[in-house]
Amino acid sequence: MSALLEVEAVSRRFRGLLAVDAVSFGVDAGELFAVIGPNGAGKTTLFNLIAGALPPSAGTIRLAGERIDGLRPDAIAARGVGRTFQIVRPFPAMTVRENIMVGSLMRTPHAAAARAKADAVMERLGFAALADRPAASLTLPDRKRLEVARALATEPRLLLLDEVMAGLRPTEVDAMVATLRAINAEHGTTIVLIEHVMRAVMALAGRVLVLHHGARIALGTPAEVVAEPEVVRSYLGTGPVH
Amino acid sequence: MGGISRRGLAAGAAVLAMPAIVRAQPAVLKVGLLLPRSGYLAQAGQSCHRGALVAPRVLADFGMRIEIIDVDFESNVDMARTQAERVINAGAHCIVGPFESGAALAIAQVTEQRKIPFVVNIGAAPQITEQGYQYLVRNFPTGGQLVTNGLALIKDLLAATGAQPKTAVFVHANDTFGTAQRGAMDALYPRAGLPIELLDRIAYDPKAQDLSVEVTKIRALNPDVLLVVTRSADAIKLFRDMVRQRFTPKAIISPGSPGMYDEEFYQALGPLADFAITNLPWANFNAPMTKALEAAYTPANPRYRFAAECFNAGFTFEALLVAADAHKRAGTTDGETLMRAVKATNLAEHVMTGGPIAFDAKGQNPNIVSASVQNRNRTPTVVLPASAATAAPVLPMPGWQGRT
Amino acid sequence: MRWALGLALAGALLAAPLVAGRYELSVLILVFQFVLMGQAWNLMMGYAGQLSLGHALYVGLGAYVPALLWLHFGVSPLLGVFAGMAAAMLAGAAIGWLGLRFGIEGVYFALLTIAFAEITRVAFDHLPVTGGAGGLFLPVTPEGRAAWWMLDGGPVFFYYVTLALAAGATGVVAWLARSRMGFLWRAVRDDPVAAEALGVNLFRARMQAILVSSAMASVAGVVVAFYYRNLFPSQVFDMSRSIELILAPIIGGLGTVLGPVVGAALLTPAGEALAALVHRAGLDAPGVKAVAYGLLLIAVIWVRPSGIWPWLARRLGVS
Amino acid sequence: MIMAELLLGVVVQGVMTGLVYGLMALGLSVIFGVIRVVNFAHGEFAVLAMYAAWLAHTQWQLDPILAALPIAAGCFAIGYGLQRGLVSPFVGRAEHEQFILLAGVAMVLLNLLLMGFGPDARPVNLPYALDSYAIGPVILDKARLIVAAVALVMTGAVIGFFRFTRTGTAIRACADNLLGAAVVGLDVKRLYALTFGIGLACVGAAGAMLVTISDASPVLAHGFTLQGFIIVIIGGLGSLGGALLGGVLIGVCEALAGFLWQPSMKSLFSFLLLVAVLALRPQGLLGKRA
Repeated sequence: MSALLEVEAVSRRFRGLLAVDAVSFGVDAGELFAVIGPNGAGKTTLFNLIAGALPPSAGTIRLAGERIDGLRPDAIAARGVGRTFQIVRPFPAMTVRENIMVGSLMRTPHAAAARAKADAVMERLGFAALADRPAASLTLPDRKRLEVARALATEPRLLLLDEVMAGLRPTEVDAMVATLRAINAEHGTTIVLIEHVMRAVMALAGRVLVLHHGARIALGTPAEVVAEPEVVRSYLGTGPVH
Repeated sequence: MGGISRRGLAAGAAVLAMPAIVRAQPAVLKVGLLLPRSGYLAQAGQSCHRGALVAPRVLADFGMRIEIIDVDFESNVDMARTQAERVINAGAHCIVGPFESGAALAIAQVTEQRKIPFVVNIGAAPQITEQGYQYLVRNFPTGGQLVTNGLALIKDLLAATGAQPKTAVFVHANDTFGTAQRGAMDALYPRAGLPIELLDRIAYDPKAQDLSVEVTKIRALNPDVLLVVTRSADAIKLFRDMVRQRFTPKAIISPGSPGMYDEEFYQALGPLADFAITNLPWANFNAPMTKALEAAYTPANPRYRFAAECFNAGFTFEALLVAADAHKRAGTTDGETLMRAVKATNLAEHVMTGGPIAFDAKGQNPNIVSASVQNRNRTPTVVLPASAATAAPVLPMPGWQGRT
Repeated sequence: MRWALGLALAGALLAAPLVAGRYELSVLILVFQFVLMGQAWNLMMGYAGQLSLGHALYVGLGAYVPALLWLHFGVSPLLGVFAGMAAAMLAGAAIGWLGLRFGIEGVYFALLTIAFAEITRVAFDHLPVTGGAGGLFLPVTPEGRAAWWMLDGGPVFFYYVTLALAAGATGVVAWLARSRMGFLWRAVRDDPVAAEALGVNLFRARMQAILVSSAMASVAGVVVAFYYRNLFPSQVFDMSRSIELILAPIIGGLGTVLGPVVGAALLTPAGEALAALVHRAGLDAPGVKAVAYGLLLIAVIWVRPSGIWPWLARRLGVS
Repeated sequence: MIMAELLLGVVVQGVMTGLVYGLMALGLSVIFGVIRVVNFAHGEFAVLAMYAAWLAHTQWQLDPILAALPIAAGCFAIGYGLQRGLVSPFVGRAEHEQFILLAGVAMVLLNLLLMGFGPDARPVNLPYALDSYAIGPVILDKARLIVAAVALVMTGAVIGFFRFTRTGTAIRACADNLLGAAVVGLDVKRLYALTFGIGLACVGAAGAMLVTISDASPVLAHGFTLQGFIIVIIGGLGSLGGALLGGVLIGVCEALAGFLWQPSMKSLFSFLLLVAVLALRPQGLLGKRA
């Protein structure tokens, strides 16, 4: 398999603070890939760099061999990168269906087709009942699902999910895991997820990237990274308390 | 156009020939009076309105009965148009107003379509009577007439006083009226034969909060005469800054504009208001009707002096007079007959200076003449023509210092 | 039920000139003008979330350009309207480009629109070809020779013209609201960052909204020019005009298809009714009506901040 | 040489006029900077203060410069009440809703003034209103000099209030971080009401002072609001020094444009200046980057 996403020595600096420090990794097409790390490790910044919300200070990012670093977010989205936001950003005055239709309209000019697509996505994520509710009235877990649905509706090649399981009940986590697996299997959608819910990471990800203070400290299967002493120290908190 | 005036004459003859029984006074004439009594033209609109308020009583004394339906169109053209329709629905047989040219043209379309006479009290845009309206007359000079008369009077002023100013600067507000006057000045000044060189023409923004730079600019040119077209608020600012910047021209003359005879001008400037000259149509204080109007006006408006208000009040009264007189002659409130009577107006007895009120084929009264009005002891005083003058003109004007 | 209601309303509007007097028609003509301008503003603010306080600029250009073309070259306003549209869109593009290129948003963008309207006002005050501050006057044809293709006629004619334009504008808004473009505008209005992440080109979406809105507003200008037949920069481009035309969509309900219609249908007659009421009550002091109108605005925005139509629609069950 | 002298005079006039403009805009800046509400009734309140000063002068022969203090106090009370009673629920709401509310207030106030005082300009004739000092080629009017000096003192006082008093610091905290301010237990509603009051007090004092230069009249209101708005944006949102600087820039720009170009086009230049500032430095000359 060829690498869909190639991140090479990417850094991002905020006024002297190095939020992402020369991180390199690749994600293969069709892979389920997780990024983990303690709070402030630079995970969301990394997503913002890939999705184009921020330009990198250094390094290159390629999607299917083409450079995408420095492009505007909409251009990157048009190339097939869908993302969700950790702090959810629904279109509050629009209904759930309309929110998702904005996503599906990125792939079709016809409102009717977009509507059908949106309904299918809602069905798949199990909240068709909420279709006509204004997004502003949703609970937080539903808003998280809306984020996923909206991104999915753009039919991405690469889906960046930023803590979409946070706040879900264990049964809901399992359902979401199953859904993501199914999407991955059916459409070959590559999924990169930032996640704190280790249960989901372990169940879903084939490989895991561990960030700490902006730098990569481990990359491997879930079992491998959990075994790394540095990961354990920095992240799982079983090391000596500083 | 010739056909129209022939028709007008025929109508006049028909009216005269009617048997007396038909000419008996019908019910009172209802006049829709549209004025901008709020909004940005409120000052002028209310000033006109004060003149109109006493009109029914004065006209009654002259044997004419009218009833006024008051409408404030809020200085808004949309309102002017809808309110014209409303007031006609409310029974108005003719319309008088509206002080402003844009509103006049908006109202004219309504009156034209409804065949209701419309007497413009004030509004100087020449286009008002150039549009071919059959139901509109204007008893007010056009901008060109104002300037022509105004410049002629300057010549007379020089002759009467022996003053020999060499240079002048023309300062005008860059609004509808000011620009029209500027156009007339550009066209007419070179042909007026005045021995005064026009150094520059300065347009200012009437919305400006401050005119000190304008005055600096004038001061740098140092003209003998300042020719101004203003409104009173700007005129006050202009004068104050001239005093502060210690610039005293030999004469300040308006070739026909409001500003320097308004009550607020005298209130604000006191003795500094004196000696400024405005050349424009004025009340003829020797006329009996003017005396009657003043006698009614003064007790009704204790806070305002007729002498300072007679321009707005006089023209508004005259517009009502034109309507009332036509009604008296026509003997009916029917729009078409009434309009024929309006067109046949020939009123020797009226308020403002000039010949009899009459209208040409376009509906314009060509007989209005200007007077030279100089501020003396905070009172506008007619100084020319000699026939109407109550004082002799003073030129050059004394300096600002030491005035009381 | 909904269709029946709509048909009845359409029938009533079409038949109105048979029963309504000239005064009522002249008020309705104003209502329709405000619907047209309100819909234009509604597209840009209500759907695309861009606050413009300078829409008088587009209306004014839409008035002056066809008027000048007709006056100097005898071009029918039915063609001139497109030239006016082009001029308005050009102005909109300039404002939009500046605003979008330099990230000027919200109140700042509003001020930019005011600045352009005022700059145009001052410029037109000094342009000899437009008559400057002295005004531009369109000759009036004598009765009976009025030509509809020169947009000349009586109140019934203008009633139908403005009715058609208002209905057309409302139709365009209804169509756009369901179109792809409308969805993208609303997404950009609600959350530009999220919209961009989904692939929406913010610049393009916002620019489209500005262009459509300015084009629609310019059509109202043609009516202003040929209905009143005289134009003054100090009136046409005045900020009070820009403010007047946004009242109806806000009071009626922003971002809804019928909000501007409801707003205009309430506000203009309310103003007329207040004027009549004040007169009848003998409170003939200038200003009373405006005080009452101001209190009305405060009351409505206090009680129904998102406008009357969304509330009304819920009550009628037609949302 | 003559030209240079004239230009110097014009620039000085521009600075003086600009300081007056800045003084007028100060109140708008305070309210806009903290509460993030554009007070569209700004100019109407300024005219209200002008009428109050006129009344104080005609009734009690009170000099407007002395009357400015009680008028400011009265405006403070109005502002406090207005924020508490009317504006408060609209804080943080969409701009167009705030706009309609305050435009309604403006319409009511302006027409009440028209009904109460009539449309004629009301002058306050002071013995020193027409005095001026000639310093070389430059002529300075006494009235503008006084108002300009007050503008500087008042701006200093308001800046001092916000920097050195507890209440002022608390208000700044609200402006910087509303949530944080609420979390640490500041009574945001009261502080906002105080801010609106202080803003209107500035407008009141400025309006009262202004009658030494300009006559009270309802037609002034719209111009004050628009100009205040421009100055605040040019100077920088929430920067009081910026309001003064913005005023001076506009004053000098208009004075030079009026002198070297056609005076009737001078407002064109302040709008062009505004467009330039919006494009190149959207946070305003002295504003903090958001």
